[in-house]
Amino acid sequence: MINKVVNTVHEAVAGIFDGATVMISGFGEAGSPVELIHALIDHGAKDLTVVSNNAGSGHVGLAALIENRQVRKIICSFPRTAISVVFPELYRKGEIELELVPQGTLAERIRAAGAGIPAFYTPTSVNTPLEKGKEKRMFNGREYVLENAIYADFTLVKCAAADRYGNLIYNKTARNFGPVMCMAAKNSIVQAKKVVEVGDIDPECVVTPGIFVKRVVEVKDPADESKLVEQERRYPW
Amino acid sequence: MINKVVNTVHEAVAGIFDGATVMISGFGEAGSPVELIHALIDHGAKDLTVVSNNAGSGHVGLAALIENRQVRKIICSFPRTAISVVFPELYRKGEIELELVPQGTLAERIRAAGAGIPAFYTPTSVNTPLEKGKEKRMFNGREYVLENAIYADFTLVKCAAADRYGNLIYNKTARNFGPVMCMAAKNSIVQAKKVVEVGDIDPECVVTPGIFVKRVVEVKDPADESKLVEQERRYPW
Amino acid sequence: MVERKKTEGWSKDIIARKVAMDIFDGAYVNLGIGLPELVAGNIPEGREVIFHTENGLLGMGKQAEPGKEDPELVNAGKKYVTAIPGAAYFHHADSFAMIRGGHIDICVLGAYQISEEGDLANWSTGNPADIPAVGGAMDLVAGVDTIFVMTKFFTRSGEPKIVKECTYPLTGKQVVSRIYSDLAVIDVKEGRLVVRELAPGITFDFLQKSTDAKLFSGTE
Amino acid sequence: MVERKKTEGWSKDIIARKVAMDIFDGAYVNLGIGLPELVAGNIPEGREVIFHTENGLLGMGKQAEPGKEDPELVNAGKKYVTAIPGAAYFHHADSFAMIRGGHIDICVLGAYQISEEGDLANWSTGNPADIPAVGGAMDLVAGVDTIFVMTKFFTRSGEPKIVKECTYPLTGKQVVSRIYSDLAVIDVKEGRLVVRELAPGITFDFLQKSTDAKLFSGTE
Repeated sequence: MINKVVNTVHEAVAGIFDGATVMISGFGEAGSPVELIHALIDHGAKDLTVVSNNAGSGHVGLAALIENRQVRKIICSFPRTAISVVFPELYRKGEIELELVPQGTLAERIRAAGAGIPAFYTPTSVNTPLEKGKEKRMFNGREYVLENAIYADFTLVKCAAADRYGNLIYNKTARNFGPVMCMAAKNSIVQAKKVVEVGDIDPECVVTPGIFVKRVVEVKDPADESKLVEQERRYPW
Repeated sequence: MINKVVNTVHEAVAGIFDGATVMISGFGEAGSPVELIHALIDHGAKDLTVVSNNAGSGHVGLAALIENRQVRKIICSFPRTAISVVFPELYRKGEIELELVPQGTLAERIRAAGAGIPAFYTPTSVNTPLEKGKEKRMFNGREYVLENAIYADFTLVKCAAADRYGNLIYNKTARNFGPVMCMAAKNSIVQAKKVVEVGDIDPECVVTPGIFVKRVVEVKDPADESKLVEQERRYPW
Repeated sequence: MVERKKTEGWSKDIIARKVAMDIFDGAYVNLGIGLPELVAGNIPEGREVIFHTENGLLGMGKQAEPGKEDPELVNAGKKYVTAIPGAAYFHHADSFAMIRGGHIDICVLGAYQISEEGDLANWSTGNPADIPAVGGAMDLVAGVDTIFVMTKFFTRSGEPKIVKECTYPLTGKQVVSRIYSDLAVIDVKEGRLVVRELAPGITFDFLQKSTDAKLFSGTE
Repeated sequence: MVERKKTEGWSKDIIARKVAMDIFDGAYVNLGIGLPELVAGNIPEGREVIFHTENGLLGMGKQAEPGKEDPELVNAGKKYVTAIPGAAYFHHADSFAMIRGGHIDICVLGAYQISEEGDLANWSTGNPADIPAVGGAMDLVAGVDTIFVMTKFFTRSGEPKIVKECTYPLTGKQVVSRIYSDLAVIDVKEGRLVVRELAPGITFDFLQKSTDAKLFSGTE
């Protein structure tokens, strides 16, 4: 029988190894799998390359993972936020590596990995400093740069509901990078607000089909990252 | 006010010009917009390049469009079916051009056009006769071919329900090429079994957001292509 | 640098209204973070405009009312928003397919600098001490045909934002269609800056003296 | 060509059962058109296998009962099927992302020819009079790690399908993992054909004499 549901966030993140590439869903706090990230902090894997749109806020979630010195490099589009303190500090000290990628290119490179496309051409970043080092090429009279797929060993994702097959639905704009990150990683690990019976999710409305998911754990009342930041919480607490 | 709904299939296909590239959704009869195709036959635009997975059955729908000599070239993955008679005949006489594309490459080339990706690399067709004329390149020790996006002037699509914004949902495996074809065409023309009120489609379950759709027409009782073929119907009737 | 009178020029709301007036009925529009967000509230009655936010929503509505914020319903600026009836949610790759694929009609962005030829710099000051962050800006200028810039004419320190050549790192080359500032509305037409409208009390000469970029009068 | 006894060899259902026995619990499996379709009905009890059909369905169920056919619910062979609880529908680009991206565990295909090195030809006879049609076959062999072939050992005209070099146009090079035929189950291991199991009454010598491909015995 297929049952991807595990009982604890710690079981869910088991096996994440030192040096792994880990994708983390979320656009700011929306869709950020805070409980899975905290489990990864407890787990302790280090030297990670993290792929995520942002670089975390305050001292919880992704910011805490960085603060705990588990992240060697981050690939993201927007590491700067008003309440981002951990990443800027380490970055200025040269203690964390940054690969800055335009947001749409980031999403497409992740999708490409999941779709078996090793590389594609895009107009984004042409004639800007971010085209540096990229191969350029004309198609139909316009210039494009070549971008490579970003593959991952693990993905940590937050969603609204999941079944034991790993079929997922999301909530509003918390969907963001979740679906493509699940595609791109060998092992997608999902925290769901609700685990439902097989058949409860309308087959027409499944956003991430189970084939892209390895493990599911129910986290009924996930923390609001912004509230934790407001309360100046720090993980580990 | 945004209202993409028109009253007749003939209004829907108005403006399709001679020489246009027209994508037609469907996998066999599932999702094939028979009424829109028949309207295009009445309309009469010729010299068309048609992009569709198959090449039609019997003497209705896409087969009838071909039989009516409106199609100069077809880009598809599987033109051969048990009940396909029109295309084979014209093809053997050299009166219609065929570009044969592996099914997944076809889908991805169509999506690429819609996503602003002019070209991408894929492993499909490497070391086969279909790699002929394509640029090859190694990534991570494996060989890939370069494939270009397929753009279209028009797309004819069948769906289950649409609202006046052009948001679409589909029915089961009739979804197939519809969503990517709507993305790839400048003008996507949709026949919906039902036109519903704005707000009736759950925003979490919209498959084709209205931004990809130009015109919608309600066709309440679309024909089953297979029944028409069984009955040996011919269009125009 | 000529001295400028602080009281002159249009208010933010007037600029927003001018931008909004140029957005056609039925347009799909993406609004950048900051000033451009004001455009949404200024669409003329009778026009229906669909707002896209690149984090996965078509049909963005008003900002959420206090107490009704949903941390999972935000815009690109991470502000709590709402969705209109007829909205659609989608993932990031689909969202940027809309942008890169040319499906968005108009994008309104802020700017650090705009050059004579319509080059835009709005993502990095080039200061090595600043954390570089690009977000979706480069995708938007590469993918959307009509790029409106909405900005103050001068920076806080009094430098003009319209310049002969951008000194800040570019977001895109020759991408801006029109600049809506507090002092003037300026078109970028065939690589020339054409002043379309001046705010009350602002003269063409004043504007020209404020920037090293060559300006043309719209009535010339 | 040696003469073969028509009565020898496994039935289609026995072959299907052998394939099914090699599909692990929890596998995602794509079945080609024709013989491979029989595999679905032969999955051993207690195993849960999810069938993918490339026209946009994960969780394909049994064929539709007569009278309950839905023309909008078909498999890749355009046969009327059903969907299991927990199924998901998606569009063609997403469906082939599953295939090309390496997410399908096992694909069972038919064959015209299989070479010594595991090359597969199953889409074109190369006859100019035939209408060429490729469908999803090339995507499947390029994207799925484990390709099982399920086929009769001989063609109707008595030619062996296992050959030294394919004379038909290739679907993919070095892609086949294992061949399930009516006469034998043969592994493709490091570019060699290793006979794993022989049908009752079939000898290794008979098999070797039937093909110009070099065969190895699994017990050698």
